[in-house]
Amino acid sequence: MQYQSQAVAKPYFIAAIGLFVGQILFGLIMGYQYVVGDFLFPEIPFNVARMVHTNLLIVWLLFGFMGATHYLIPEEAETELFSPKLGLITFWVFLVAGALTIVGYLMVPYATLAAMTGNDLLPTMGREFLEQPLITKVGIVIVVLTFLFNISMTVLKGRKTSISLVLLVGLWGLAIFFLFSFYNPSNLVLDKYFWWWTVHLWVEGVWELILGAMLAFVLIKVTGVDREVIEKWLYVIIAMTLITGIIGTGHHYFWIGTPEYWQWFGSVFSALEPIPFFMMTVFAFNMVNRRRREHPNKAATLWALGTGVMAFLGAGVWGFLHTLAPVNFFTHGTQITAAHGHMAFYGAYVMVNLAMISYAMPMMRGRTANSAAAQTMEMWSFWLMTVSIVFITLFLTAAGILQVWLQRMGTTPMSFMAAQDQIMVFYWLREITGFVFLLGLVLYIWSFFCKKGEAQTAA
Amino acid sequence: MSETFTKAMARNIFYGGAVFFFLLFLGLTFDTMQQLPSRDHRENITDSVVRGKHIWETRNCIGCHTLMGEGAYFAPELGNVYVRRGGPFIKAWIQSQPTGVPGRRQMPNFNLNEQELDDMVAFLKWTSEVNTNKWPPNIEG
Amino acid sequence: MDKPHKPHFIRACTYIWLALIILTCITYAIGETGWSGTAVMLTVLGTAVIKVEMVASYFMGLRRTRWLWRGIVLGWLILVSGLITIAYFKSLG
Amino acid sequence: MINNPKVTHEIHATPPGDLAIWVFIFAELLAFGVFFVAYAFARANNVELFNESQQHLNRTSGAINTLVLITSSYFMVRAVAAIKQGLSKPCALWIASAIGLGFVFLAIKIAEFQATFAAGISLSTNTFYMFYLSLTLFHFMHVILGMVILAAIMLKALRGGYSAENHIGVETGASYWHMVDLLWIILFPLVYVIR
Repeated sequence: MQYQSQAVAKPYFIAAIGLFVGQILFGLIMGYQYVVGDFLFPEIPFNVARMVHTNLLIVWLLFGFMGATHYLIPEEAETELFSPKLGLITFWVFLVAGALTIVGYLMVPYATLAAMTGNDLLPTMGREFLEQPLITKVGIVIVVLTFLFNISMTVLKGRKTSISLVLLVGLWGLAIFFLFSFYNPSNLVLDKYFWWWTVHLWVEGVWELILGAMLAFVLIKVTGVDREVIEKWLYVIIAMTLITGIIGTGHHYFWIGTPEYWQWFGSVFSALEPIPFFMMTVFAFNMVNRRRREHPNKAATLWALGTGVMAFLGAGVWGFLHTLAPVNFFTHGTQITAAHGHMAFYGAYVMVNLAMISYAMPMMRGRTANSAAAQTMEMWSFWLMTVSIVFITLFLTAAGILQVWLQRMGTTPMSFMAAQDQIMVFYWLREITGFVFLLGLVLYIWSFFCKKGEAQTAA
Repeated sequence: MSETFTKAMARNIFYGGAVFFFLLFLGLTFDTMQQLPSRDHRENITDSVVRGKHIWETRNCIGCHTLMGEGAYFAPELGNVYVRRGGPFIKAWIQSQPTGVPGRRQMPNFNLNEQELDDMVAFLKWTSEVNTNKWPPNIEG
Repeated sequence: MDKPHKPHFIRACTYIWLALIILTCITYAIGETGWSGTAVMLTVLGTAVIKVEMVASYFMGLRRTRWLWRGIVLGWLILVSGLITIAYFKSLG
Repeated sequence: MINNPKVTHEIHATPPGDLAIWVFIFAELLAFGVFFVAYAFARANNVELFNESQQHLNRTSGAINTLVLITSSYFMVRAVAAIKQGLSKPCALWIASAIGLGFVFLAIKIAEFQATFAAGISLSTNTFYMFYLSLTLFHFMHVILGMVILAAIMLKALRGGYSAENHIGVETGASYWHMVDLLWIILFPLVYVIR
């Protein structure tokens, strides 16, 4: 670790993994509620469990991004953080706000939580992924702004590399598009239209910039390929991301009341969205093959390569599966969407965070890489988690296809619940695979505490 | 690749492409905003519909149901439930929850009064009348 | 070093330019007649394909590069015009 | 050694201009290609509507615009030829004339759009007009972006920023401008002529 202030990233990473475990636990609860409907009812109804699951996902990914930024910006800008203290304050405020929100979801009925937190003042609650109370949303804005101030000042006073610039554009974009979550008109169509400006332009827009910057950083460190080549590829990839992703928002505007031309624009441009992910995979493998050094941290390399592949599979291929309007007409709002969601989030954003953590954590503990034994354990956790996500996605895709066949097609379609009963077997298989994923995650955490073998401190 | 592929050009294409397609996106958004009034019948948004949407949000219905296909996939699509079941059925169903049948998916009882139930039905009625390009494929939603 | 010689491609491109003008006028004329049918469509589409190939090879200078680059544009051109032709036959059916 | 007047036909490894622009060109060709094919198959589903609506298009202005763009494209070829001989001023002049014709194209196009919108036609009138307006507006914006690029290159050329040895910028701008022309060469017959 070249700069002391990079240590600020450590609590972020630890909190990120902690929340990740919480997310998976609630995922397992929900998975079981799919097969045994009244599990934990009425203490934790499904909608509360889901809120916790999705909000923990987004918050832990944000913690991961902020941790990664605190780690790589000082190294990129070749200067200490503007204010490490501010970095830690931001961490604690964000953690407390997040924890309180989750506790609020679990302890108090949602309607009471809304009344308590001034939702009548400015109603922003009750929308998917944006269920946070108003005070939490305001808290997030404050946290993100102080974080951006701290990071931007660091970059301003230090070396400006393409990676830090791209990361800053991604983070500032993230902050700006989050502001749309405060816009909640009483016209549902307008509400949904701009809701996608937060959700889609995050995960298929600025988050891909953050993903690109983080992956480029890890690849430079792990492969030693010179910065010029990697940053060239980075710019081309994120150019393609925004070229296809911005108008690609159209694939959410097929059936929510917006005019029909969106079916053409949305289909055409979102059909091109897998291209940047394909380029990212070719880029990752290309860099690793042309590596100039044998970095002892094999696990981080595996995570970086895996990110490219799984992001292309999950976001690219599984996205393309149901992005064309004529197909989406039948698969919209079915388990196919859930299948894409799981693999895309895991492949693109979970894995790049884990790659960053598995690269940076040993550095912050004074060694270049963990011991061979620890790395083997980490690689086991990589395969366990990745393969189980692939199976979860396959099971949900099968469930989705059957659901479409039973409920959406033909002259005598089944009712929703009747169709759900027919696909129960896939939900059982998904739930079992979920436990395998949890095993992989526990193994990942354990690998950081594995004492066997001596840590490598090669230069 | 050698000097024939410069980072500066790639960066220009990134900024140029992003601005270009965001402008195009704003243009399409502008046109959509012009077309929407005739498609979503916003003139039918009464106070009751507004209150209904507020109830829909503060009970986090989106946590189990989908609305126009977006939301959670645990419970039926409600974008066209007014057409599928009709107002009275919806009110009776909400009041009669949870069913308590062991092993079945349960919906909490939100203890909505008569006014709130009418508002919810008004909101679901308005939602079912939005022109969603003939989605969902059939009445089952 | 003496003044570098006049690039050889100027004269070629001038002829190409004239050819493009003429082909455009032909397409316009066909359009004005209002004819329709497969033969007319193939002529018009064929003209467009030739024009695009001329622009790509001469104006864009792909003639003076490796076959790969010219192949990409030509491949794209054939694919798009082929699909348009298929769609046209489908519309007749 | 004075090389012979008929220069040997040496093959470059990469197309003229910066390779990054070619990635962008291929992406645009793909996007437009998918739109052209989508137009063709949409037409196959409702031939009468497309043929009938196509009558209302101003084919003359479309044809003139094709000639304008082809000539403007030719000017850029001359601009590249000029800079290859190190003639910065003539190169800038050629680029300026190319931009001039670009404005002519925009003017004709705006007149055509005004007539269309005045007739109450919009993106949602019918499928044909949706495609016609989407394709032409999408191409229209590419012409504007192309002119911005050409303007930047012209200014640099005027300042003598390019030379016989180093003029990759001019070739980059020229390649993009040729693509814009190339797309219109397909768009015109497909939308205005084929019935």
